[in-house]
Amino acid sequence: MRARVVAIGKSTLIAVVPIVLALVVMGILLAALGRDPFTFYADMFQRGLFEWQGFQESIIRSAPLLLIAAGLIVAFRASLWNLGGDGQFLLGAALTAGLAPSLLDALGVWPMLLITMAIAMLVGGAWTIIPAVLRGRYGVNEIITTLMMSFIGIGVANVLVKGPFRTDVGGVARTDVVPFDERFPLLFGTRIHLGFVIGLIAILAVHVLMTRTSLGLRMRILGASPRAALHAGLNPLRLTVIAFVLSGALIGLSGSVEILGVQGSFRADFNPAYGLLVIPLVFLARLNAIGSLALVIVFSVIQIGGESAAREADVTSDVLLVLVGLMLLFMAVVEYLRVRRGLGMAFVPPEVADRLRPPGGEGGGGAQAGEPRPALGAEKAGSR
Amino acid sequence: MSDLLSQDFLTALIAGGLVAAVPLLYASLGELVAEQAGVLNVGLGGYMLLGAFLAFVITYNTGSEWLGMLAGIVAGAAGALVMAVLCVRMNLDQIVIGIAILLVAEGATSLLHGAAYAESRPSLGSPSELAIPGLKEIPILGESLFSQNAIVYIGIALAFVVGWVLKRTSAGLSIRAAGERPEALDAAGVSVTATRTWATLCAGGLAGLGGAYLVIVGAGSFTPFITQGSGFIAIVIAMLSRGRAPWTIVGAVLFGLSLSVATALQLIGVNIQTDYVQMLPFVVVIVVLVLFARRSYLPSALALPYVRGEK
Amino acid sequence: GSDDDNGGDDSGGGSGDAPISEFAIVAPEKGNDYGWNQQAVEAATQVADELGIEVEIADNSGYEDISPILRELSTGGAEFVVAQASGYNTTAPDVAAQTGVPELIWDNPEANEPGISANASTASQQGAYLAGMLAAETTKTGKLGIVISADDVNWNKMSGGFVAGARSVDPEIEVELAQIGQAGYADTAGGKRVTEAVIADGADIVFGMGDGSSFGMLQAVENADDVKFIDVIGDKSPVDDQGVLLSSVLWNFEGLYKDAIADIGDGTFGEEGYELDLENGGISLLQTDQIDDQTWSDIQDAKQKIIDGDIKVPLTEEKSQVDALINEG
Amino acid sequence: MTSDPTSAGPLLELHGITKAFPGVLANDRVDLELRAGEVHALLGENGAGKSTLISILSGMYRPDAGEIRFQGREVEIDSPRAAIELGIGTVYQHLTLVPTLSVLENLMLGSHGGTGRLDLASANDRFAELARLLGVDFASGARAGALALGQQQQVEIMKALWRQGSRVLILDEPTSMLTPQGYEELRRELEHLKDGGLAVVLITHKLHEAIELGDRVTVLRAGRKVGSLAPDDLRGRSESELSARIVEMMFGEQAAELADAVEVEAAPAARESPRRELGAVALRVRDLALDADDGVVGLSGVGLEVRAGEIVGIAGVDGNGQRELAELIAGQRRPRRGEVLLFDEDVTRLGVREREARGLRYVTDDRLGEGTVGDLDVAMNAVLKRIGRAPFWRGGTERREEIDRFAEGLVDRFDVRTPSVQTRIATLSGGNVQKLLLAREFAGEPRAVVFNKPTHGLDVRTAEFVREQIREAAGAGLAALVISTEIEELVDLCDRIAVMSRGEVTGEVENSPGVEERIGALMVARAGAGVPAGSAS
Ligand SMILES: Nc1ncnc2c1ncn2[C@@H]1O[C@H](COP(=O)(O)OP(=O)(O)OP(=O)(O)O)[C@@H](O)[C@H]1O
Ligand SMILES: Nc1ncnc2c1ncn2[C@@H]1O[C@H](COP(=O)(O)OP(=O)(O)OP(=O)(O)O)[C@@H](O)[C@H]1O
Ligand SMILES: [Mg+2]
Ligand SMILES: [Mg+2]
Repeated sequence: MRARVVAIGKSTLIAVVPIVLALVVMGILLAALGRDPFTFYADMFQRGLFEWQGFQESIIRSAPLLLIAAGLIVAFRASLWNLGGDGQFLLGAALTAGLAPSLLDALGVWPMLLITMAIAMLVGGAWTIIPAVLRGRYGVNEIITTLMMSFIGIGVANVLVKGPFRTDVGGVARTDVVPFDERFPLLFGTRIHLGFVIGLIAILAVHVLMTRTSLGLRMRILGASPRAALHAGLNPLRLTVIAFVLSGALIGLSGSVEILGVQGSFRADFNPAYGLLVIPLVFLARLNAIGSLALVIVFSVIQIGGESAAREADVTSDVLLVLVGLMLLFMAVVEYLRVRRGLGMAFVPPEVADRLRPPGGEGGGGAQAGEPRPALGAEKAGSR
Repeated sequence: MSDLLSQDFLTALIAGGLVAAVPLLYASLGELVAEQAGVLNVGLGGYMLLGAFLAFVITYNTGSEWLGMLAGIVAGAAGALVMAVLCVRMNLDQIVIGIAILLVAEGATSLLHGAAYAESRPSLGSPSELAIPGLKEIPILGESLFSQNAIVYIGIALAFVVGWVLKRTSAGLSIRAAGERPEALDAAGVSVTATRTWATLCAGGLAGLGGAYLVIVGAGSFTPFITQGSGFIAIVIAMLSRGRAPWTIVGAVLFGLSLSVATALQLIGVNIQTDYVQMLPFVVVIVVLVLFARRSYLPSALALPYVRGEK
Repeated sequence: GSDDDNGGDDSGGGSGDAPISEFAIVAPEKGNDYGWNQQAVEAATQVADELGIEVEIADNSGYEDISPILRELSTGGAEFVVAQASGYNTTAPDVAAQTGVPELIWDNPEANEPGISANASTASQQGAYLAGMLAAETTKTGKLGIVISADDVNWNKMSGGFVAGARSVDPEIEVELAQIGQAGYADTAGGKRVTEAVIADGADIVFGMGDGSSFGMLQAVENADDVKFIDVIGDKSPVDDQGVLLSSVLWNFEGLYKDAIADIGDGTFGEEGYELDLENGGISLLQTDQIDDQTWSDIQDAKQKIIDGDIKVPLTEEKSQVDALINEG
Repeated sequence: MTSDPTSAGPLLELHGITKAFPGVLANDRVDLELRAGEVHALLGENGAGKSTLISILSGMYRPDAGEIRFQGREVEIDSPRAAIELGIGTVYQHLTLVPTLSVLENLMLGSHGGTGRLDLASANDRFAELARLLGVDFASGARAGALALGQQQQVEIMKALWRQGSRVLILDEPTSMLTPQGYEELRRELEHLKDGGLAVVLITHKLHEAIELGDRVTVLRAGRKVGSLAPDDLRGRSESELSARIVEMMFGEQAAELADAVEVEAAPAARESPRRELGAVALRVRDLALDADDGVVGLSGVGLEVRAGEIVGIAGVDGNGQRELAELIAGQRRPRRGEVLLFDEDVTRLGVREREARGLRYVTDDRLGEGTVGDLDVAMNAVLKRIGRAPFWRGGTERREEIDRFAEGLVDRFDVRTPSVQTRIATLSGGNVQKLLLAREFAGEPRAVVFNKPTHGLDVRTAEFVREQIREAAGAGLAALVISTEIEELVDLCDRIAVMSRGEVTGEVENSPGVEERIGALMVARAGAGVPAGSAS
């Protein structure tokens, strides 16, 4: 009992320390800018966490991020660097927004929701096929190809919304708006929409997939050692395509959720670049789905609360970029110290941490003990 | 519409493309060195921004472009120093730290610019040119290619120098080994940490210089987020160069000129959406990769920390 | 940074006649851009001062997910919200409908909804027409350049007006247009590069539209010999140390905000939209000492004719319409 | 450096060296002394701590306790650089070449300490000098990764000798990949170096090498030094006598069981193997061809057959297409031409899993890189080739108890030394990983198994255990194809031996006394060029 309390206390401490450090450094910066850091933080947590309305906003913001995290985990676990999330996200969003109005007219709300989500997943997945095949068959590095496909995807989304999907209404190029009542239903009288549940299910499903199923294990093996995968009779091309398409589909779905839950329409040049924010989060959670869930929510709170606090303090919201950057830095540093000292896992509850711990891993053994660490090289060049 | 053959016009287009290419050239050249040593700098755009901002401040206050460029190098290298300490020495995750550096650099330069220069919006004036006599007299090409700021020539020469250093010197050998099989370098008695640290600083300094060029010559002033995601394009160029430094010239010029081509098409009355033109280089590269797919080679130990004796 | 308390306790504070005690404005970028955002923030502050009411300013709010901010402001005391970006024009009506706090939006004529949302737009082509006249009378090379940072409705409208104005002076005049990129609003280097190309192609007057990128355009103009710049929305005179700023098509949002607030008081808000134009002073052409008196009086004549309806300024919301107009010449 | 080796004091002394890894005491108060002009052989079973000890000497690991004296002076070797500066050159057990660099570049790596321009001319001279000395047959410009393992090992040795003026040379299992000729070269070279006053540490699992080359022998067991033989002890005794003593030191009282193994080591000769019943042709490959590619040896017209109950060996210098042949049989590669038949069924177009389900198995020689996934635990590695199959997975989800139970069975039967089946496999010693691989491939109903260098790097006892398993399985009707670079082993094990050279089978011989010379001849021959091919078939 006592030990348990100590353990929980310790891991909470570890989760909290980097945030506190970042807040302190940021506080000094705010003070240098002539702002009161205490008021700033009080506002931030008040709005993002403690105030019911604001907390709902945080949860709403986390919905697309959870889906992106789920998608990234699948790819990264298989050592596939899907850095093209923005393109996949925007294509999913553009197709959803572009097709939703006419589907709504023709078929009604639910069929529209389901069909647009399916299409977003298809297009997000399809957008990864070229990188997947080039990687799986010819070993072409996927960082380059996914980044380039992402730039192309962003362009295509814009071309679509300026062309076929463009509304007749004058003004900025955008799609017709899906009326608020005909988007995702809201949950239990809150503002939180169905998209959050979808995000939650996705990330939990990815957790089960990667830790409990044979397909997940196959992908992890491919990630850890492509040569071992070949030797064990796995089909690297097939697995690469499966992992990539799944990843792209989840990220495409995220775009759909953003439209059906929040935006209602897609505007030319819309690009929230969520991918860049989520990538470090899933790495800090060591590609673990549950840890990513916790981190995504923390960061949503900071974003929502921070926007408000920045306005109250009359500083531009650029301070949030600095704050988030500092938090990532400190989290990484604390994680490093944790691994060195063999402390508990940082961002997950201790009982979960126990289950996640690599079987037989002896505390130390480097930051990635038990987690296959993606290597960037096409394949670790063996001795021959 | 426009007179396509107007000499001034072509000169301006080629020169514009080159000016757009130079920041990419420096940044990708630096990144190439770091990648060869096993360090992936996702925060490359951050180094560029830091370099851009400090170069702007120094040039504006001293009036000296050269001091500004130097400041750009220092600022970019300072960003890379954080990367080197955290990722090379402490073996933290390169992707996480890289993104963190990018975010901090974006936020901090924007805040500082807002605090100091948003009201006055100073500009740096017309950059100097270091013309190459004789060559400059060649029509069109002469004006555009040989009447550029000296940094352009230095960049092009540097690409070849870096190529030579990587291939023909002990330092280059160490860098390549650090990215490919750091344990071999360690066993040979060369410090992997030192090698990677220098390579990372090199990426920072060069990217910072690229940023400096962007504000001093490219834009003539600093605006927040001025690098516009060119850090990622530079990473792509570095990777596509597959370790051969002179290829960064090709990559950077391809991307730079594609911007000029977009302008040129509009001015001669070809009304094509800029979306298409700007997608073009990426589409071309993807098509080339699909048609002539070959193992694109990245160093095996890229983005992996090295811990001596780890099993 | 104003106080976030409910307006209840100080509603009577400054003026008894203002229909509301607090309003808010959300703008996408920083309020010091010598352009759209600065004009909006300054106008809002001015209106609040005049009416003796509070204003909450949320600049630099970005374009991406604006609903949390709009909802927070709507539920946090503001009785009226200005959603000062055309990119907000689909989300803001939703938030207004949910919270019951009226919102002013841009460039979405469909969204007028009594008590909920009203649309604002500009007849900025009218001001650009005058700028075109000015350019045509000032040019020595007979070639004018237009540089836009993106395919933006307002930029398209003004480009069309500019071409028409210039042709009204000299039907043969050459005009060429170049766009920096899909969303090059902040691409300063791109602004400079494209403007340099336009100048090299012979233009000696550049009509430039773009937020941060317009500082790059200005740079290119400064670096060239005998080239003048016509800006839009704001007044960059304070930063024009080289004296290349010929004029600017100014937008003034003050009257617009005041009208909207008055309409809220009258209960007519949302019944129809608002428009900035030459007549209501929302659009005007900046007079600088670069403009000679004769030209200026020609411009004033034309201005009156536009107000009277004697001159019809074409409306070109799409870039293709602008291109067509240019090619007519 | 022409001091009289016997009169001088030790060049290098280790005292009380202790080094612990999590859960393992790899070195426990070990003493060792090296003298100029002597070869000090270091022996011990797999996992005894030999590599750890020399890694401390070469600056890779820092000891937890103990001291190192160099010429009587206490020194601190805290990095490989410090070791190199003392004149200690090391050939590590796991090769440390940079595969993308050329041989010459690998040799020059760090050699000048500086950062300046590479002196290619003098480097090429030095290469030529060492190449003559070691009898190497590759060019200095060859890409290191494209060389055969044996050649890579030669490069490693060159690297250790590269710096002139080395005082100590450490060789961790340098002969594991060398051909008999290569070994001869090495032996001559060591003599030469000893005369030059160099002190050499030689780690090997081959007792005859230790006895032949060593002037002094030290044996480690479980991290402790359990005994040593001084030059006086070695002189004037027969090899078998010495072997017996060493084996006893290495394995203690159980040593008696190993008499056979020792004999294989000490006196390589065909032994009387009990004749097994041969069944139908189990595995047949016909006319297999493969295109050469970077790092891949091309094959042309390879044909072989193995009957049920038969053990067929493939001899040849490493890197002559053996691995490619094995991968073609296993289904990891597609041939350009030719076919693979399993009990007359054409499996050429089937994948690894289908072949495996039909009883065709492959024990790879790359235990860590290919055979196992280092970050997974022992149990998962035990079912690596059965992922998704009942009873270990049901409905796609994993059934951990079933997997653990199965793995525990394998661990018991093959005596895999591991703390538990949940231990990360990368922390196991090489021999134990190999046992697990064998256990995995023997499980179920194997009908034909390809063994690629099954005893490479294993200590005598484990190696003998592995051979015994193969014999037993063949006795029970398995068709075994054993690839090995060690002729003695093949002679000991096989019924028939085929020889591969440059991607071709240059001949096949029935195992009979005196077969070694014929194999030797075939190893350098080309198919159909004079040597009577397939004298037995
Ligand atoms: N980096 C490490 N981390 C954890 N354990 C290790 C590490 N290196 C070695 N060990 C353990 O230390 C022990 C000694 O290993 P070492 O490599 O020295 O054995 P060895 O005598 O060289 O064996 P072999 O003959 O197989 O090469 C083994 O139990 C091994 O598992
Ligand atoms: N060799 C393989 N390589 C990659 N993915 C595979 C492989 N085998 C199966 N999968 C994927 O995993 C999923 C689950 O497969 P399942 O466990 O049913 O294997 P299976 O193909 O039926 O194997 P077996 O033939 O051994 O029964 C399959 O639907 C497929 O998508
Ligand atoms: Mg060893
Ligand atoms: Mg099945």
